[in-house]
Amino acid sequence: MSVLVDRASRVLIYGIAGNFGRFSVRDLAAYGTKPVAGLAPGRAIRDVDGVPVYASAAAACREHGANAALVYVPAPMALDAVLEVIDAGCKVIVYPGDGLPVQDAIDMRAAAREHGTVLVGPNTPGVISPGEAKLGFMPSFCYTPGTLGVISRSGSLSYEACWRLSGEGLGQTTVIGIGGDPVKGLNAAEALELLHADATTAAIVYLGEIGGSDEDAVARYAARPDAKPTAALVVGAAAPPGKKMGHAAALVGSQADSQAAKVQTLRAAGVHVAAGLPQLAAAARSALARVNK
Amino acid sequence: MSVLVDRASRVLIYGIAGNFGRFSVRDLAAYGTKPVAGLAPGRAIRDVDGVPVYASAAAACREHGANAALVYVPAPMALDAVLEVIDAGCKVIVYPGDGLPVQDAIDMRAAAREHGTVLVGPNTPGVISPGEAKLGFMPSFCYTPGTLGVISRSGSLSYEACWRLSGEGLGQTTVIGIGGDPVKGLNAAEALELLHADATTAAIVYLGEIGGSDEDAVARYAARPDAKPTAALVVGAAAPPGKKMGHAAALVGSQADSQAAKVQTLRAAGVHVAAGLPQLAAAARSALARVNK
Amino acid sequence: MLMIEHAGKALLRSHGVAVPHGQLVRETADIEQWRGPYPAALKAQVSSGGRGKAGGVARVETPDEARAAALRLFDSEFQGERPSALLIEPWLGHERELYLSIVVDGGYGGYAVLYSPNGGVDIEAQQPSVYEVGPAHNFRAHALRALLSRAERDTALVERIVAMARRLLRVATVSDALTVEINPLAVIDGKLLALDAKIARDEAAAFRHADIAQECAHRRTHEAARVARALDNNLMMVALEGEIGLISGGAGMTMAVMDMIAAAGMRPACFLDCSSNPTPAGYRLAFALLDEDPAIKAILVSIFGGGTHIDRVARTMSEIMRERRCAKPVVFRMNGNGRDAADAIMTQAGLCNHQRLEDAVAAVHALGTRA
Amino acid sequence: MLMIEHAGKALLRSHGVAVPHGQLVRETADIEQWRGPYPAALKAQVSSGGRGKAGGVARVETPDEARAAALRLFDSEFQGERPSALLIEPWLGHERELYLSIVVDGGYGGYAVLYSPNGGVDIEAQQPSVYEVGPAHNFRAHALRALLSRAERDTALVERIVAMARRLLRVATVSDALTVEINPLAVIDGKLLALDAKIARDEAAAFRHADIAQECAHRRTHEAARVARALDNNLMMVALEGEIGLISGGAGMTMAVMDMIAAAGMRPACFLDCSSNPTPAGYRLAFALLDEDPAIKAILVSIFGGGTHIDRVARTMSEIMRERRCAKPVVFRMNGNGRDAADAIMTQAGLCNHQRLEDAVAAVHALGTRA
Repeated sequence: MSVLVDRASRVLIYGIAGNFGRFSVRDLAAYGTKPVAGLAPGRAIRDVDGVPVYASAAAACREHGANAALVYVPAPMALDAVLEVIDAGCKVIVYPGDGLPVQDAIDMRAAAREHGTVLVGPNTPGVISPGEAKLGFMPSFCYTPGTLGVISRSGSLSYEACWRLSGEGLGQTTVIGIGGDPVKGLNAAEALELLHADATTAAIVYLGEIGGSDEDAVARYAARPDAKPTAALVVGAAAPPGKKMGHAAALVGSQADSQAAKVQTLRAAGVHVAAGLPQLAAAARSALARVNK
Repeated sequence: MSVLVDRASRVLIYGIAGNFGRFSVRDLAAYGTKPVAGLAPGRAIRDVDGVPVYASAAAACREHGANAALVYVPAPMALDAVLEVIDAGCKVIVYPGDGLPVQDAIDMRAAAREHGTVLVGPNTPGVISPGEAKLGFMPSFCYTPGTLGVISRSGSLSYEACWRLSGEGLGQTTVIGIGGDPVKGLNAAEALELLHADATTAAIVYLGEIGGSDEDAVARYAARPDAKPTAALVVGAAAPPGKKMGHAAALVGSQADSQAAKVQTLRAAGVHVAAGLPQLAAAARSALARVNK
Repeated sequence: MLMIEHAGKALLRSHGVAVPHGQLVRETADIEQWRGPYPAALKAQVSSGGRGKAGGVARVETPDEARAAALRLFDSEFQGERPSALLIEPWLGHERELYLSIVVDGGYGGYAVLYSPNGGVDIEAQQPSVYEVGPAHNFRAHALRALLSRAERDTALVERIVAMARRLLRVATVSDALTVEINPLAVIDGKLLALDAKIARDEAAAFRHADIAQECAHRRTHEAARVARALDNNLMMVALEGEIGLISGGAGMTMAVMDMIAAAGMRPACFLDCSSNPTPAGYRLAFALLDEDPAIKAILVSIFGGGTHIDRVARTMSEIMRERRCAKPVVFRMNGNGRDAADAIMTQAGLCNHQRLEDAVAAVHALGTRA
Repeated sequence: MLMIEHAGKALLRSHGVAVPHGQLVRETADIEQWRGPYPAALKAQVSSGGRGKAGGVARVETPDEARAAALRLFDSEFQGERPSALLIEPWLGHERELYLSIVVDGGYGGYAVLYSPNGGVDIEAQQPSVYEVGPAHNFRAHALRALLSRAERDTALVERIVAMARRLLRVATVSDALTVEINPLAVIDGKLLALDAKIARDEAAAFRHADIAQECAHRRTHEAARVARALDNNLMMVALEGEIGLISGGAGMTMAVMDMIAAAGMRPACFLDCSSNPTPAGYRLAFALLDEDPAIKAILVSIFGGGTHIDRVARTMSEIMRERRCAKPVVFRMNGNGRDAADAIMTQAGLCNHQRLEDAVAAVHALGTRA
């Protein structure tokens, strides 16, 4: 099974004529997910590799039953593009872009929630349910079907982590990149609820980093009596305080933001925390070993 | 009959401890309308003339079933106060204050519409249904029950006009002060719909002025085949162009804003337009004479 | 409050809108400071419209031409207004001139975006495309795009206009502007540049904008002294050329009485609405302002009070009449909340309070013809 | 981007928030310009916290004391930062010190208002009242009033705090601020005055705020030269004191590799994330920056590409290695979209691409110990 995306996903690609858009047309199709239509505002284009281009998301959804969207536009246009696909009725939206003003992220998130839409992003590679469907640009070969639900604040770290898990025979139900920005369409607490409700997901792997409060949400979840067993990796032990480490939210401002404090909080809640990337698969295995005990 | 207010109206007075609030406690009661509760933020007061004071509009509505509100607060606090009584569930709100930033008026209006609430104001004396109920501070003696529905952009002009109409035996169903600001909670078009739907209202009297577009809405209404007969007075013939005449919206910017242009538009739509205040009652009588013809 | 073009462009620039790099010229000698290129545009900074047609914009090729044009512009009047300054900017060649504005639309209860593919001086004659936004958070780029794609063929340009409209709407909300009008909005190498800026700020929002408060105060110092005194004391006053002084309450009622004065063949000397300061101090100032104006032959006090209780006003009037050292005749007509007590107070003070406005205007007329 | 106190207060004032009338002191001699009263407060303008505890605020009674304090403050460091300027203000007596701030709350997905009845230097120890607003249009004065009335007994003061919170929230949205913190917020004669201002602007919003864009550019000129070069070219760089250079992609992955380097007993020389500019020019600059740093003994290239296709990266790397005139050893570990083609390119260029990160780190370690 899967959350957010499945074989019935019909994808609208917003910004289909750019590099990312053109790549995803081929890449999604290769994974068995249908890119049914695209938008290329400002360009007079009829189709990209046979995928028809429309003047509006509403028309694309109406003509092709698109129910999911992948939005590749620069930050200054992002709020408008996301509002458009929300209004058009797409129920799952991935916005991978970075550099989005936090205020626009707040507005996006509020609009999505008001319409019962799940927005994943900003600053995310998207969502993949191995063997089922993908809505994003992560390297497909890293993933295999299985019983782990994965949540990550970082894109490339999630590729590396899942590549390792897959290599050790630890497949995934769904991998959700929640992104590295302070305000997220889907935050860790909400992603956890989705995986918690998914019957096929036996255990959860969380990939966190310094700064922000998502790790507290993971600890709160893990402390619940009905929580699924959870493993985690928190990166940024070597990061100096007071410096933004690439992601807008990855900054050690107070003691609670540090890698050590987050690890302590997670361990206290019963999370299997890996000391580093090389120990992640073992931590995930420990979590799985607790399933149905 | 009446629109907006009636004998079942139970009034919350926001700002009950100020001069206007204290006056309205007595004045409404004298007219048979119940001031059931009040708010006086920042003041430690238990009651005003026996009307209990609460810490929140929600508590006042819950305890006393208030369904209408009269909001007497200065402009910088007005949006917050109106949002509070909307949230508390009052379905008719009068905000008489002037000097409200237009942006706050826009937000008030949008919030009211979203909640199915009718907001009257800003910059209005309120609403009165003669012999039934009042929600405002207009001089009660000016009004008598009858069959004219009255809409006015100006407060004192509506007192004068209704005092004249009453003196000539031309009573009113409901008199609505829509206010002199550019953005109104209830505009002329919307007030017309209320009076149009009211079975007891036989004809309509509209009191307009230079600037704005409400007179166009009246003309559009009057041109409808099912329109009730309508009389009007438009003041500001002697106003020079380019100068704001007290009301934020009363300014002749373009030719269409002038008194002469508005009179022409209204007459073309079949409205009985009075040449001046002294001719208003005759115009209203002409409109009434057309009823059921 | 209309910002002068230079201030409006500075506001736009601070929000990331492209405008020409200009300089303010406060006196002709400032032309020497201009480091930009020639040809340049020299533009009179006035708040009245139709400046372009009235010769308020000059194209100058050299510093000498610039000085000559500056002298001429400083010496010109545009609808009665002398420019407070000039703006000098590079004269930019452009492919097209568009029209784009954000306005507040009372009928719709919020903001609207207006667009015309043909900007320039003759915009009044155009029928612009109108996108009714309502509250700003209702703005939808796709709705505007759909509208523009009917008015504008250049699809790449449509995207820039949509982005610009979004930006201008943000300027409107952030700065409490009632109008943000760019005309012309130039297209240069496919990009947009605001060649003019007409931004009207909401004076009611002065409590949250130090710049509006400052500018309002500054402009009052340029009003006629007595109008400034009135405004400083919360009396809404517009001075007119007439002989009948009017002390009134309520904007609509004041206009109605002005119209009746005019209908009776007289001329009102002012719009003077005291309803925002119906205190003894407010009315005393109102009388002082009208008493000292030699053009005014008689004063009509017309108040129909709701929030203003006229028994209190009557008490104030009787006091003022007792103290007053001016022989100009005053005619009263007060009605409204507290009228019975007011009538008693006036009678006791030996003053006549007319019951009907017609009677009061007739009484003034009788006086006026004698004056 | 944290605004210095003086700029933050100017922003607050422009939005109608009361702040003391202060003056900026850029050098000690500027003290002579101070026309305000004594005693005065002299405050170091630094972006680090805990200034008060660290002696960064001086109370001065006379111009002589002010000069002495200025000399001392200009010569002090606060968490390694020298003050760029000082702020001199009247020293104001007040009844109480409160704490009020607007922050962005990631968990809730929007803004939050934080209040404590006890402001001042020890706020970290307080448990403030938290009103979770979410998007700004969800602000409800009555919800905040209900919360504050539990934390604050003075009902008249509660109203002022509610109004101030509404104003500060507007400042946050209008200026794209992530934090607007007033600590202390003084109560003087029952009124509120912002004695300090900590305002953090959102750098991502620079495209719509000329002041953010300018300040970001200005601060880069104060960064170490090589960090400035990196940032100017869209490479996210944080310089560290270590000997292992790291060229990486993705913030989380970069930190994971840094942690592995540290776990292996080495020290990373930098956080250097090239994912925003994964072009030949970007990677060339990354190499140039690390090659010229004598402290760096070896370079690890670690990229797991999704959006960045690593066949293209591999092509770039083989070119750079061919051109490069620096003997520092480089270890590669690239994986992700396009990995098969990438492996072929690397092999053809005679370069080793490690399959596992552990192997790459071990290879670096082997080099590092030799270095």
